Amino acid sequence: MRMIRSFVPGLLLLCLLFGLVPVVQAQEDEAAGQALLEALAVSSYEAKSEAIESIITSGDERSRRWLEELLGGKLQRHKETGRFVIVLENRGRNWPVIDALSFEDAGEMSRRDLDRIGINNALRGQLQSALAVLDLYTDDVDDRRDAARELLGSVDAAMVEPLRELVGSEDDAEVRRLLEQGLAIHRLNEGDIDAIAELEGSLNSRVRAALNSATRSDNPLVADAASAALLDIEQKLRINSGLETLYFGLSLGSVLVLAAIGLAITFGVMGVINMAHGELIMLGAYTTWGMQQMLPGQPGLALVLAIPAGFVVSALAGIAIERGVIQFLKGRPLETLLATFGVSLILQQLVRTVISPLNRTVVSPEWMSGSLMINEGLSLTLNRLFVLGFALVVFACLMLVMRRTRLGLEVRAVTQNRAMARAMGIRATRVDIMTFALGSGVAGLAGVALSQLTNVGPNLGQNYIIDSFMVVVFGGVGNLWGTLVAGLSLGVINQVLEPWVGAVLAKIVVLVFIILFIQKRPRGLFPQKGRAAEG
Amino acid sequence: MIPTIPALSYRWLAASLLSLGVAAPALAQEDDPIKVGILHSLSGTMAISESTLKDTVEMLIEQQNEKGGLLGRQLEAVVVDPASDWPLFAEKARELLSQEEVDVIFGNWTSVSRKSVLPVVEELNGLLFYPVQYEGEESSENVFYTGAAPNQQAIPAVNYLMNNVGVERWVLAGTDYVYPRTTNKILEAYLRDEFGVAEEDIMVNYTPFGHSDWQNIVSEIKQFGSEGKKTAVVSTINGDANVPFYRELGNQGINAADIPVVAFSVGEQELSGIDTAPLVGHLAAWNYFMSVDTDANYDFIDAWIEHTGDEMSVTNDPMEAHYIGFNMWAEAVRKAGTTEVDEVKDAIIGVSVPNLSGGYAAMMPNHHITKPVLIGEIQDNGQFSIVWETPSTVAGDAWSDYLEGSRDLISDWRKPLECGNFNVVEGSCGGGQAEAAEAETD
Amino acid sequence: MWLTRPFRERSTQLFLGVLLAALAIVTFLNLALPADNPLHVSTYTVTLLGKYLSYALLAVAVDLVWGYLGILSLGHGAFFALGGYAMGMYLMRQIGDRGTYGDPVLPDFMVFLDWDSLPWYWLGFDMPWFAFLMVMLAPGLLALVFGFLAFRSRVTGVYLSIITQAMTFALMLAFFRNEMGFGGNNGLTDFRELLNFDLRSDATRLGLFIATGIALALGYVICRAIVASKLGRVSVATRDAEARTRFLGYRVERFQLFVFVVSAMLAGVAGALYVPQVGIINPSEFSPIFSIEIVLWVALGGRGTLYGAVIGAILVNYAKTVFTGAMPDAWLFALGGLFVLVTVFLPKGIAGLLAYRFKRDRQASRSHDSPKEAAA
Amino acid sequence: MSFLSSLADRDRVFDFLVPATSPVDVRHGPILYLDDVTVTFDGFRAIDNLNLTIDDGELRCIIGPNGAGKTTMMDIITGKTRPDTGSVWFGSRHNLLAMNEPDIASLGIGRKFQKPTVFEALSVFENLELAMAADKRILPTLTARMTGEIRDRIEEVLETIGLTELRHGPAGILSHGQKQWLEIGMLLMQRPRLLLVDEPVAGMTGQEMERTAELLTGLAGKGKQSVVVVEHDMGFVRSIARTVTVLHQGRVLAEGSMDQVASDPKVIEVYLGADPDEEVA
Repeated sequence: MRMIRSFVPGLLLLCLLFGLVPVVQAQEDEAAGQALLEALAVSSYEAKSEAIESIITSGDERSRRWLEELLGGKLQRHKETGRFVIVLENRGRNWPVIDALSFEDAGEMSRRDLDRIGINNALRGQLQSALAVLDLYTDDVDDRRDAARELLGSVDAAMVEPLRELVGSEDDAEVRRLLEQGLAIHRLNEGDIDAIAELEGSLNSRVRAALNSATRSDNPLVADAASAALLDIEQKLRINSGLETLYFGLSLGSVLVLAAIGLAITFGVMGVINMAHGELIMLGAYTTWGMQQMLPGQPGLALVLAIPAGFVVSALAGIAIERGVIQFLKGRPLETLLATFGVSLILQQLVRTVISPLNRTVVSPEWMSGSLMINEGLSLTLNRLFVLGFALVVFACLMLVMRRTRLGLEVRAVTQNRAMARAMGIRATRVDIMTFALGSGVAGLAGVALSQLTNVGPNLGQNYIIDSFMVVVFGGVGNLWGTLVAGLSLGVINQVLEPWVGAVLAKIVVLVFIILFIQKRPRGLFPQKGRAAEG
Repeated sequence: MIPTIPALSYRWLAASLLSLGVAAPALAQEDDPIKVGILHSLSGTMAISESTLKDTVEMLIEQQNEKGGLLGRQLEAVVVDPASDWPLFAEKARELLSQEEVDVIFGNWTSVSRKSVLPVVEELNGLLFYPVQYEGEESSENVFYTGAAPNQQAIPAVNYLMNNVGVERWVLAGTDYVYPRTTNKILEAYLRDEFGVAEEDIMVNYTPFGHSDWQNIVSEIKQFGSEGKKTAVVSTINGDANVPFYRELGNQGINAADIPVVAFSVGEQELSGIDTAPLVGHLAAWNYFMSVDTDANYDFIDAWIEHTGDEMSVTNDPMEAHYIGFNMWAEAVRKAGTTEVDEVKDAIIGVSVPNLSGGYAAMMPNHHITKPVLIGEIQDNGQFSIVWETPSTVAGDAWSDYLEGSRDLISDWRKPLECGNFNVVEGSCGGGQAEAAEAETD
Repeated sequence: MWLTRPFRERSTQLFLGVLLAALAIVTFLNLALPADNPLHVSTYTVTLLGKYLSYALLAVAVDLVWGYLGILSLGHGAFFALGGYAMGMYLMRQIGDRGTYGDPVLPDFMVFLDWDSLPWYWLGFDMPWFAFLMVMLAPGLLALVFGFLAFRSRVTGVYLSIITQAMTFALMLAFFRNEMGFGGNNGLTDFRELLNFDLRSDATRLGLFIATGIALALGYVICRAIVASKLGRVSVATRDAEARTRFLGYRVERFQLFVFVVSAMLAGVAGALYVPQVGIINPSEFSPIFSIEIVLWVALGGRGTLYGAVIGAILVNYAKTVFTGAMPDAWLFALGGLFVLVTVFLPKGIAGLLAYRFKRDRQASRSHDSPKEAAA
Repeated sequence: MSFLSSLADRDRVFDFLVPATSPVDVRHGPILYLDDVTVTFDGFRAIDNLNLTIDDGELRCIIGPNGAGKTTMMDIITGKTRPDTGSVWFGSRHNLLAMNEPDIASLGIGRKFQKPTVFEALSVFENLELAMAADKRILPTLTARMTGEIRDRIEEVLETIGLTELRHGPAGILSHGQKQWLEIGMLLMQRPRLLLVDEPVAGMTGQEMERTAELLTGLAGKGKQSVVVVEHDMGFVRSIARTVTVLHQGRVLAEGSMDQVASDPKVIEVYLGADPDEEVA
């Protein structure tokens, strides 16, 4: 819960905003609070809007909390007693609540007995700008910037004067700039042609929205100036959108790489076609869910812990598959395909029966939500940025394992000449198990990452298995670099094509491209050459 | 060469024929239970949505039996699994009707499964209650559509956005199959003809099932929405594709205040698999929400929680549709005094039963029902808060008034018309149904 | 004559005998016995059996390429579906103006998606001979183009399997698109009649069942004839030592292409017989999972024995019918378990079990089964 | 050797079955001519500027340590591997680099693999049937009939390779030596002009080796076949060799009679003091 830092100036501003005389003495009085809230319990949204205004202007210290809880839908009214409460947890049938006036614990109440104070998007907008104005007075620069950005496009006549003053007293240049832009948008809406000069070059979408509506202005001068400013902005945006597409492509590519890299090990190095690979990914994703269930309220920590846990769970499942099925199918790669396909069906149904056929909720931690702003027109979504980074880290670790460790050496030895490796004292069986566990564990890691992007459900694995195989085959079996290059380039190709031909055709084109490519180079992008590859 | 093969094959053949024949029909007798067929996928991709509907019907049957059954007979559920496999739907429907001789079927979710079952139900003269919102453009003598037709969901939702939110620019995003295609076509025509929305203010986008990479499309929507006009997304995106879609929306910073998304296929059950915090304020249009504040609904939820044994289990719109459909059928059976299909079919028209949102649902002559339309905003607990509802119930329209080919068609299964696609301009019953009607009168 | 060669084989005689007898018995039990007789075979069951038989033909086609040519095709569902679509398009055209919207030419789904005329690739499908030709040609052509590219550049083994999978996956996505004009996800359905026979009548259903049985018999004989010819031996040689066969002067890629195309056409015929019996064709038949499932039927029955493929297909699908009715949740466990058990413990399938059990008999018969008989 | 004369007789009978390829022109020199051939695998030079000439009717033995490039050389001649540079001619008319394996095989180059490669699922009889020179296009193969003449010819070869008793058993059950023989039999059925024989006596008993030596020496001769034998067994090489070529690191190290070669200091060094790293292919 954030503290109310600069209360009085905000209040002043708001009072000016609504042109009302402030109630100076702070009322802690129960009855007054109840009356304020009582006004909210009406069905008409206009009346609610008025009630919100009176809360804002009441000067009641609790008003900020009330507004936030109202925004969150947590402010509710007991049907019989008319008592207002704040719901702390609103899942299940009985909800823990606190009293809305005293903020003291009020036990549990049945959802049947509670009436929610509903709001709609218009009220939500009203509440958000009110809270944003309050935030302009906080000490935290980032909060102030967010607040100023939030106000872009929603500045109205009453706010102009206080905001001007604020601009004068603000230390942070960015906040100043945003506030000025906000004021300029207001002036533009009023038909002031000079405001356009201030908005020129801004990539912010609300600025663009304002300019766009200005192009439809009755005043041809304003319309022309706005069009000119827009043209300039569009040009800058074009570079942005190119970069954005590249980012989208790399992001999709990183997902493909993550999903395929474990397969590149089991398929490329061991020659096992593991159709249950997708389900190993799924297990990783479910592990993330399980971790979050075990650590409620700490999604971030749970996610971090899920990385080793997901690896271990999938690796163990992998070992079970290797011992239970694959070891009997040495040298029959096509039959490993069939057997592991059976395993994948079993694993899917197992999850359906044991956990649920329904998708599970995996929460994104705070630091993975939202986006990283490069400039006003280009921001990179954080969850995908993390996944991209994660994919590269996983790849680097794998390269290290294969190049620099004893295991990697043994794996390569066994791959090249099993009999010889055995003769030199390498326990080939152990190496098989370790390799398969490694590949499976990496699949688990992919699952942890994917839980942040898509559904966690029994079908998760199926959606990635075909793509994974395409990536490995396209890159060249047995070559980790090939998988990386293949995954990233297929991702970029797909995303570049998508705006042109649509999502479905883009995918079809990529598939056809892979088929034709394999005709041209039957062993992929980076083939293994020589006699060893013929076997 | 291998002398035992024939023996083995014969034995197998005999065994299989026997086991298939065991299910041979026994003629229904007075004290036999009334058989209720349940045709919902319990495995495969649609199990996510459909398995709860199976449980719902089972619960309704249990409740009915506790009340003493129907016509003094007990009800018995016959459950089969069409496994999300569309041809299997037809096969299982045939099994239910011709082998098990069920009196009524509750089933199907996807349009394609309904289309697959339709000829079978018509051929064998069964009764099918279909509980899911759908694209309309269909009216079968043997099917009762208890889900919403486009005019009971899409059109009121667009009205709401237009009148209450002031939306001027529209993104129609959907999964590429017949329901979104038809709905979006109706909406395009509606927006154009009724509100004069210009071509360039409508963006239509289709994606495949289970689409998971929404980066480009969300970015395009963002672009589309920065033109200075209030923009909304009308989403007919189906099932699994929603989670990554909403996530991408949230992460690219599109919130409900900027560009609200109104979805027709996202209900409580879908939300139970999503972290809803970033989605708060986005909209959905349904005919029922779990958060509906009526005693009937609370009782239904309590019974459901008891039935599933899971405190956290949720209810949704198709479940309410089955609740209504089941009660309508029971009422019609009581009215007709028999489970005989033809008589129930006649008796059910005009039957009216309470729905869960405090009103009544009536079966119309076109085999669609009356429903209220509710608009809800997503809350952080995976529930909807109702922000708007139609003043009265809306009757389902089998044929859209906004589509070229179906504007002149009406459906009325009462005598003497008895036609699912009567052309009011030409004054004749269209297509194959005319033939079927003739055959019946012969 | 190479085509008549199989009739002289005892295994073929037995297979045909059993198959034709089964057809006759089912027909008799369906027609001659009253409905309340416990031995009466209902039309529902007849249609079900018809579906199994069309799957059996598909399995024979897959076994021809996998069992004898060594190509594990994970895309045969595509050929099956293409044949099915060709048939479905014909059946759609037969609806004529009896569709919902009463358009004499356009199918319903085209009317409400605003197509104003029939796309070119729908032309001709109102003529049965053309449609039936396309049932074979469409999959054949796809196999020809795909196979030509793949075999020419010697894509083999796993790579080939994966790209066949890519092929059927791409086709599935394509057919899902409503712009393609094949009805999108809903596919083609609501068929009325085939060659003027009402598809809803019991007699037509029985007729379709018998036709499927005969198609299976013919398909079996054709495959058997290929397998028993020198070309069949070249196929087996290719399967076991492709490079060696090349060094003997055989253009392996052409042999592979020939067998692959024949197999694709058979799969197309199977699809065409399947569609009127189940009443719908939609893109899910293109799904890679389905294609893998077909391979399981063959593996279970016994790869490299055509009768094994038939047994496998019928057995698995019968089990599916029983399981999805009796214990739906168990079906995927059973199917998955089958995959694992068969590949690990029963690499030669049921046919292998039979062969093992009667090995002595066979060896005895082999010693006096002179090559003159076998090869003549 | 009785089968050789019968082979000569059969030539006339089967001419019509042979696909119409122009005969090998050996009037102006060698039957096989490799010029400056180089192949690299991942930067490793498996064949390095190799020059080799085989005369018509010659029996040539090629020896060399592991990784010398012997098998790769055979791969190049039979069209399995394409060299990076260089040219390979069969007679003076046929550029082998422009042809694929079946064309090269039909031209009359037969190959026996290092690891005996027979079709294990087929019977011995069928193995020979497939190898026989015939119209190997698809339709003729599909409609091919077994005639008395074909059967006689197969029976003859069966007798030559001593597998008459086992002719209807699957080739998979043969011993290693028998498989070697079967493969040689398949070469005989092919009636090639040039035989490439990779390690023909591996896994054979002394007696079998002797018979193989007899067979190979009997095959070679002017106007008949030319034979190239790659072999590790020095005793065997000594027993058949007229000319021996020593390959090392993809290059010809020495060429000449067995005695000349055996006394060559470079050869001795390679065989006795070779750097172990370079032996790994």
